[in-house]
Order: sequence, then C-alpha cells, then structure tokens
Amino acid sequence: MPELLRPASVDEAAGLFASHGAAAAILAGGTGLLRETHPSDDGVLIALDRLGLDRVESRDGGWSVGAAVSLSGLRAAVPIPALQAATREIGGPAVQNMATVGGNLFARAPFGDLAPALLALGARLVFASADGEEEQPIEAFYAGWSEDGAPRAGLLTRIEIDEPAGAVSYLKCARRRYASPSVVSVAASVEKDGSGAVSDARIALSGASAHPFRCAAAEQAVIGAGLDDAAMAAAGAAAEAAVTPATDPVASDWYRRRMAGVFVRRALAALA
Amino acid sequence: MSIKQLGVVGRNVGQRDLESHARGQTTYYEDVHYPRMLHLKMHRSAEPHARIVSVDTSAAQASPGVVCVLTHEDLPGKKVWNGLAAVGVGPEDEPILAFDKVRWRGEPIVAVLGESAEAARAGAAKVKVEYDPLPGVFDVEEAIAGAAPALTAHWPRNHYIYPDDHAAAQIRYGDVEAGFADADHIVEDRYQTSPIEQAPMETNGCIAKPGGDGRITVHTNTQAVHFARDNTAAILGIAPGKLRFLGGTVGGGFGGKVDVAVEPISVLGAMRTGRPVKFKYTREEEMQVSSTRSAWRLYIKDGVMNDGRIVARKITSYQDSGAYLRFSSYGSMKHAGHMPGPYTIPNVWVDARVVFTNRPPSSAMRGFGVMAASFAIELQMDKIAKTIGMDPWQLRLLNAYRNDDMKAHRKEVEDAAMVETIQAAARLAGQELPAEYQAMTSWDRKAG
Amino acid sequence: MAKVRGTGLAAVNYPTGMHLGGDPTQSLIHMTPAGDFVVTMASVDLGQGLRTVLAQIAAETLGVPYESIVVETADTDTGPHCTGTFASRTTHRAGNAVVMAAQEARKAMLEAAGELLEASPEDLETDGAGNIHIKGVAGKSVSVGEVAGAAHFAFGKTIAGRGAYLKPPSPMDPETGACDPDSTQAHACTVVEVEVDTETGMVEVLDVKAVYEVGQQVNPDLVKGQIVGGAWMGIGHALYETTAPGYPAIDPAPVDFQNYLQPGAHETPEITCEVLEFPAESGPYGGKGVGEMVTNGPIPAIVNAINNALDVRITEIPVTPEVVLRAIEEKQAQTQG
Amino acid sequence: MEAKLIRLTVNGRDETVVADPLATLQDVLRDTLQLTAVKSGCGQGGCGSCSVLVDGELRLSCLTLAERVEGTEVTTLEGLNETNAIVPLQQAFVENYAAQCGYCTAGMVMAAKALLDRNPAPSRDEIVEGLSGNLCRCTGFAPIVRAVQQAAQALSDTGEEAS
Repeated sequence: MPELLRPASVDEAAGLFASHGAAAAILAGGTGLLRETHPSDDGVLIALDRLGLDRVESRDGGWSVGAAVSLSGLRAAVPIPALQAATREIGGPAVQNMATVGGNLFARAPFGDLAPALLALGARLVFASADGEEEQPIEAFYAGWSEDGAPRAGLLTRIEIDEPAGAVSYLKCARRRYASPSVVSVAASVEKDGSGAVSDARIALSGASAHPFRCAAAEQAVIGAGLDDAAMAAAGAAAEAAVTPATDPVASDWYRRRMAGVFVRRALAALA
Repeated sequence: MSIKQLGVVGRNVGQRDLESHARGQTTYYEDVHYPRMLHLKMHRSAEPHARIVSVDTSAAQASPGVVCVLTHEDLPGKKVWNGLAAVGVGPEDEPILAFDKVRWRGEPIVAVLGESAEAARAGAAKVKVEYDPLPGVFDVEEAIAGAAPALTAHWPRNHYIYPDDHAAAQIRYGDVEAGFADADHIVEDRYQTSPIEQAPMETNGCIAKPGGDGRITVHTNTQAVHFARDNTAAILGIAPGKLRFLGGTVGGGFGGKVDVAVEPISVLGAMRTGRPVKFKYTREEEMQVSSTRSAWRLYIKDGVMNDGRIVARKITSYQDSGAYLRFSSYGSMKHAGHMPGPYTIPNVWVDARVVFTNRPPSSAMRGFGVMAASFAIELQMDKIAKTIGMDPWQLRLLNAYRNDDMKAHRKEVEDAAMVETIQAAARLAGQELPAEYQAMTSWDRKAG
Repeated sequence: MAKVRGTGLAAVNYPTGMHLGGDPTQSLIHMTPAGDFVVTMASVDLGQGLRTVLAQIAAETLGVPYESIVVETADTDTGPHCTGTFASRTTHRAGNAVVMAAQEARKAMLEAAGELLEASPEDLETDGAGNIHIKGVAGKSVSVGEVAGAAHFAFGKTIAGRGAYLKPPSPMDPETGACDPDSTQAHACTVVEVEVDTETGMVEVLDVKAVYEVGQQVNPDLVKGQIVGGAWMGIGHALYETTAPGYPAIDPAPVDFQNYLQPGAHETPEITCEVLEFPAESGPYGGKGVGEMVTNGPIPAIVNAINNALDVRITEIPVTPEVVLRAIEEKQAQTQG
Repeated sequence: MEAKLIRLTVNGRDETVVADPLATLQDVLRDTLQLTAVKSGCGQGGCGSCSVLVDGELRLSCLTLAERVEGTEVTTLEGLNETNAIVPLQQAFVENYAAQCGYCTAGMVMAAKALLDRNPAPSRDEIVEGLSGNLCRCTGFAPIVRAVQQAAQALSDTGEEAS
C-alpha cells in the first residue's frame, strides 16, 4: 500500500523525498501520477498540498511560481501570452484546474507542453534538498534527463520566470484544437539589435525528442540574420535534423519530425 | 404506400428520458449498490500468438482480498462458444477462458474475484503465465497465403468457410468478364478501413446478483438482453430460467455491447461465491480488448462505358475478423449483399472473405459490413467520374437504382429514393443539374 | 503555408433490419384500470430514444394520448423476446410488433366501449384525446378511462394485445448469393467541404450538408439527432479514429481517450440536413431505420473532398495528417518524375 | 495505512465518510454517498464524465484523492436540484436534445455550470473550450453547445445564477 505523506513544510518534504529514494513519488495535481498508481502498490506518495507551493508571487522583473500552482492559476497570475497559450492547450478546464506547473515539467511526451514556453522564457527551477536550495536554468534540468526520465535532483519547489526581454511565441501542433496531446510544441523568443538582426534566440521543442530541449542548431540558424524567410526555413530545417521523435498513437516519428520543422518556422514567423 | 392522416407519429414529442438524464436520475447497470459485492478482473494474454506452457495462480489466490480464481477448468459447461451457434452458424471456436493457446494479445485466461476492484486487479496481475511464443499473422492477405500459420484447426487457410465449402460470401450475377470486355474503361482501386472502437462512454459491464430463489439477476448493459441471457445459460450449461437479465438503459452501444463478454464469467463467479459480482471493463480493456469495428480491405474493378454507365463490377474483400469468428460471417454476408451499392449494374461478382489474424476479435459497429462497402464504392465512383471526365453527381444519378430494377442478389428494388435524395442534396448544396438529370425519378427507366 | 479547399459527395443506401431477416421482436400491451397502457418489451434503449418512439407508435395505433403510454422494457422475466438493438432494426421490427399488439388491444378496447355505448365496435372511433365516439353521432362517447374501469370491474375482461414481427429468414444461395436480405432501404446523400493545410496535412471539415430519406419519420427531432451525431462520428472515422494506428501492426495501441483521438466540438461544423419521406411498404406507418447509416455518407464524402482539394488519390481511413502529407509527396514525386 | 475519516460538504450537506487509503473522490461520491449521477467513463481523466465542482472549481473526481478534499465544498449534478426544481441549464439540455444515452450528461452539465459561473456570457468558442474536457459519443456536440448558449441567454434575460 503506498503511503500518502502530507508534509507540512518544504524542509520536511525534501527530507522525505531524500530518505525514501526511488520509492517516493511526488503527488502534485494527480492527473498523471494517479492514473499510474494503484492502492496496492508499494512506495510513498509525497503530497505537495500543504507546503504553500500553490502561490504565485510577483517580484521585481518577474514572478516566483510555486511548483504546485495549477495551470489555470498560472494563466491567471502571469500575463505572458505565450505561457498562457501553453496552459490553455493542456487537457480541458478540469485538468487545467488540477494539473500543476511543476508536474507538467515532469510529464512525458505527448503531454509536456509547458516546457518549451519556459525554456524560451529562460525560466529557472528551484529545487529543495537536504542540503538546501539549488537554482538551475531549466535547460540544465532537461540536459540531465535520461531514458528513465528526470534526475532526482531534489524537490522542485518553484519556477522563477522573468519578464521577457523580447517577443515570445508559442505554437502547439495538435490533431485537435483543445484538450489534445501534442504532436510537437514549440516556443521561440528572439532579441534583435538595432539593425533588426537577431542578437539572441531561444527556440525550444517538446514532444520532438526524449525530453523538452532548446534546439541550438535552430537558434544558430537565425542568430545574426534577420527573421526573413530564408533564415526561418533554415531554422526549421535545423530543427528537423536535430529532433529524435517517437511514434505513438497520436503521430509517427516521421510526422513529428516534419512538424518540428514546420512549427519552428511558424513560431519564428509569429515573431517576424 | 399512402399513409392515413397521422396523429402522434411524425410529431416532435421530445425524448422521454432527457430530463432524467439532465438531472442525473437515470439508472445505469452499475448504479445499483449491493453489500458484499465482489469485483472481477481478468488476467489477459500478453502475447498475440503463443502456446500456453503453464498457468500459475497460486500468488493470485494468496493475494490480499482475493476470494476466487477461475480458469478454464472451472467452466461447468462450454469451453468454447460462438454467439450464433444456436442459429446454425459456427463452429464454436472461441475459448471462454484460454487454454492450450492464446491467439490475440488481451485474450482472457484467468478471472480473479476480489473484495474490491483493486484487490481483484492486484490479484490478476499476480497470475503467472508461461508462454511459448508462436509466429503471428496480422495482415489479411498474408494470413490466407500458404506460408501463414493456421490459427485454429477449424480453418486451415485462416478464412471462414461458407456453406458448400465456399471461401467467401459470394454474389454471381451476370457475367463480369463479358462486361469488362465490352467496357470502354476499366477502373480499379484498393481500399482499406481501420479497426475502430465503438467507444461508448460507458464501458461493457454487468453485476450478477444471486437471489434467494436460487436465481441470479444480471444487471447488464448488453444491447440484447434475451440473447445475452440465453447464451450465458448455454455457456454455463444451466437452465435459462435460472437467470433474469435486466437492462435497457445503456450508456451508448454502437455495436460494442453485443459480445456477451462479461456476463457468463460474472454469473459463474456469483454461482461459485454466492455473492454479487461486478465485472466492468476498464477503458483500456474497452479500447484494446473489446471487439472493434472490423477493418476491411477491398479491391474493386469496374467496367464503365463512355456515357457513364457502369456495366460490370467485381469486388474482392477481406474482413479482418481477428482471432475468432464472433459475428464476422454475418458481417461479410451483409457486406456482400449490399453490393454494388445504390446502383444498378448488370454484371456483378463479389467474393467477401472473413480472414483470421492474431488481432483482437472484431465485430459489429454502426453499419456492420456496409460502412466499408459504402466507403469503397463512393470513393470508386469519384475515380470513375474522374477517369471518364463525367460530373460525379451525374454519374451517380445515371447509375442509381430505380424501383423494380434487379439487384445483384436477385431481389427487385422497392422503396427506392436514391435519385430524389441526390437531387435534393444537389439543391441543398447549390449544385446545378442539367434538366434531364433533374427530371429523373426512382420510377423512370434509366438510360442504361 | 497553403490552404486548399475541396468538395466531396457520397450517395449511400442502407438496409433496415438484420441481413437475411430471421430477427424477431415481440410486444405485449395491456391496459391498466386507470385507462393507460403499458407496452412491455425486451428492446434495449442505447440513447436513441426507443421508449419515445415506441410510445408514439402505440398511441397512434391505439388512438389514445401519447402521455397515456408507458414503455417498460428489457427485463427478461417480463419482456417478450427482442433480438436486440442493432442493424437499424428497432423502429421497424419493434415498431411493427407494437402496431400489431396495439391493434389487438384496440380491438378489445372498442369491444368493451361498444358494450358501454350499446354500439357495434365497427361504428366506433378514437379521437386520440382519450375518448371513444360513435362515428357521426355527436355527444355519444365514452372516455378511455371509463372503458378501462368497466372492463376491469364490470366485464372482467382484459384489454390487451400481443404482437410479433418476424421477417422470415432468407438464406443466401452459397453459389449466386441470391436472397431477400432486407425489409427496405433508406437513402442519404452527403456533401462536404474541407480545407487542407498542405504543410501540416491537417484537414478541417468546413461544412456538411446532407439529405436523408428514411421513410415516414416517427419523431423528426430524434432522426435529426441521429444525423447530426452520426455526421460527427463520420468525421471521427474519416480523419482520426483507429485502435491500431500502425495497422496491420498491433502497436502503437491507444488505451485511453487522450490517445484515441476523436473530433471535438471545435472540429465539428454545423450540420445542415433535410429529410425526405418516402414511406416504406413494410414499415410501421412507413418508417425505415436511420441509426447506422448516418456515419456512412460523411466518411467517403470527406475523403472525396480531400482528394478533390489536393488532386490526390487517398483510399484509406483514417486520413491522418501524415496520410495527407505522404499523398502530397507522392503526387509531387510523380509530377517531377 | 488506515482508512481515514474525511469531513466535507457535499451538495450543501455536511458529510463524514470513511475512505480507504488512496480512495478517490469518485469512490466516495458514487459508492459511499451513492451519488450515482457521477459517472466513471474512463478513470484516466480523459472523458470528463466524473466532473464535479470542488469549492466551485471544475475537477475530475476520478483523479482527486478523497483525503485531499477534506473541508471542501463538493457539488455534484444532484446538488443542482436540492429543491427539486429543474434549473435553466438542465432545461436547456432537455430542450436542445443535448443528451442521447445520457452517460456524459452529468459531467457535461457540471462543466457548463463551471463555465457559466465565471463567464455568464460566453462566446461559442469559449463554450467549446469550456466543454473540451468532456466527451460525448452520441450527439456530435452541436446540441450541447446550443444548450449552453441557450442557458447563457436565459440567465442574462432573467439575471439568475446558472443554477
């Protein structure tokens, strides 16, 4: 019987997470975990509902988003259109009321649609462990993923999001408009210099590889260029070459690869 | 037929149970509560084709909350069955619980009854089956080619055998080869439909409740209560009068609730334990275990004249029955009997085959046998129109059957209205038709 | 990004009742002391509204108010046999059985009324509002409730009827296929407009227009409900649905509604429909079946529209975006080759 | 792990229920309190037939642990008819034939109520989005969308609450 543990402080939760090791699973919104968990299973579930992690705090230049903030809560509190668009395209309203920002970052394809937006925004993740807090860029977190999923770095407690310096776009390729699993989802942000050339770019994809990632090859294709058709097409082609998608009932690897290219191009076009 | 002045027939009087639905007062099979009710979960084959080497239920028996474990050895009556055996269709080919072999991934092997759904699920997960995997066959045309392994001894070539040793439900009308020889154009293509889940919002399920009078009441969402009762009794070898089936309010069917898949084993569980037994398919079982709509592959070859008349149609089709027969021979006969669609064609040849593969058994769904036929025929009609450069509306109107025409199965057309329906659709869609096509009726003699 | 539009058409017919017949349904009707009628069946309502439709048919035949009909169904202890709810057979088979049972019950009712009115049953007529009149004689009438009371408590008679409808089985000749397979045929013609994104292969169904011919409709609103729901299911079948996306391979295998895709409300345009009525000789009041055929027209119409939009030849369902893209590529390869 | 006593308010009534460990809100509502309007179409969060309101917010009762709704106010479809009068939203479902088999209806009405409670005058697209977590296999959705449009209109005409 898995034990449901409902710690009352982050320290306690981080301690439980460390001491139970692989037997522990984090219960946030439950929309993913409870599908897979049976009352007869072994292990412990560590619930986040008493930790005060369900709040968004506005700070200078950005927001501190608790890991247990719901997707609809994020949409209400953080007025970044690309991020709001991402939350609207995950499940229906009930799922959005239940599923959490933190939980979605651990979701496996075809369900982790928030990550590209946060990658494009340069968000930072804060983990609590027995040794204290550790903050890391979200791309570093995903770089640590293996075939088995996320590294056990500690307990994700909040997500730091800064106000975007430039424009950010988010597009999801889905077979259905609402409540649809992803074919791929893509977010892009660019900063331009005085001449209109792209000085910095962040292009991120989900559903296109084993985990969400920033596509350096696509970014390089636009940095230094204007956002013209040739540069956007080059970025799309670079993304198509870089992804390693899977086949599932929603789409084949062949189709996902194609859409990675198309949607990187379209996400950039939305910024041009 | 002239119709007398009607009163309430033809009137919109609402739908009787809508308010009950809107208030949540409608009672479905699982909305009854019985104390001490057991839950049944099935241990299913993990292999699409394998010899069963051994089945070990000891860990399941010992699992907390497990009350009863049933294998094929516990079946008091039939070990194999077919739902249409009672009306002379057979043979009985499908195990109630698998023994010796499994022929599709998901085939039931061991039923586990527990004090809760979770106890039953956890127990069923502990059944250990040792398999000796066999090569599987999944494509209908590969299945009937010589090299494929035979799934059962009933059908050495993996296709159903119709009366008089025919390999197909067949239509032979006129002389298609002569028609092709006379035709100005030959138009051919291949068509493929997919296995599709009926996906009723309520999954298959029942509750079998022993009563004080020695009878068992079964709350069920079957689409056919007498059929389910009589087959349950026949499978278990008990008097039908021992069973009372209660149903009639069902959370969607679409053909997905005709297989008598849950009732016999639930009744057996109730007989063995003396307690109410509930067996409800999970959504995963509904998707991958319950019968799907049969996938169909068709080859159509038409002989067509320059003026648009179709003079010959030859169809070879393969219904993917999955591992067992269920109602497939019926489906293929309905499919064959529907040919050549709503058109009058003087030469028609149909071979409609039922093919066995290592897939989940398929069955009926909304338009059994006909959906695939209509799909292929109507795509074929567009190909003909394009080939001969004729307007697709006109092609259909020209060939549409008229009253008293002879159909390929040698029954005269009656109640025809295809012409008028196409004409009305053209008006609705703003499609202009030439005067001669507007003047056509289901009572005229058509050009061909 | 290019979006191209196309239109497609499909004409279909559909048989009413189980193929080759031999699929009976029975009905029992009895009057209560209060003067309403209980129609007892074993037919199963899947949501299509058979309780409503059978009550309408019973009321029509008995000549009594619709509201006075109770339909009690699907208890094998009390309900006489019904083969089942499938094959577009309920309105026709169960409906005909109800007509027969109601005719017998009506005869008994008019006999009892005749005793009360001192008139021959042939001279009586029902007004559908709960009264029985002597034809052509103003003011000479009795209420159905009074007849019920008298039948139960004065005459000691049952007012009841039995109905059994069976289309005799017609086996298919194994050699030629000769048979009498159906009771009647209903018809439909569907016209669809689609828009295809040639870069993603995604198809949007912009418009569905359909004309149906279903014999005499018993309840037009319920017929329309079938047509609209069936058109949606047709969109699903044409573009999304499969339990085996890698068919004939058995994997990948969707096990939930997240991965078994169906269209949502957003993917479903307004369905425009018109219904023609050519009453069927064999149907109850001329009715034919409509429940199944409603998916059959939209599917080929959609695929024809896609082929029309792209000038390609797709011949399989579901037409996933990948199927569309591969068809476009094949055509480009041919053009270039 | 022991069964727990859970206190919550359901349809305005204070309830104390014994729930097994990891029992879901759906188990409590359907099996313990016998509020059978709450349906169980998938248990995977994919169909919406089990939708209820928790503190006014739409939730899937199949993926909500009973223990975590301690102290909340839960509303099921039955809660709309505490005085037996049919509410305008339900009436709109009836008048628009927004159900056939009826199995999705309870979840659908609750999703519509959640939408109208926060957005009394939704556009068609907002209705479509608001109901997007709820599946129906019978109606083709159009009658359901029309029902919610009609209910919204009725509410604006009368100034009443959704239910």
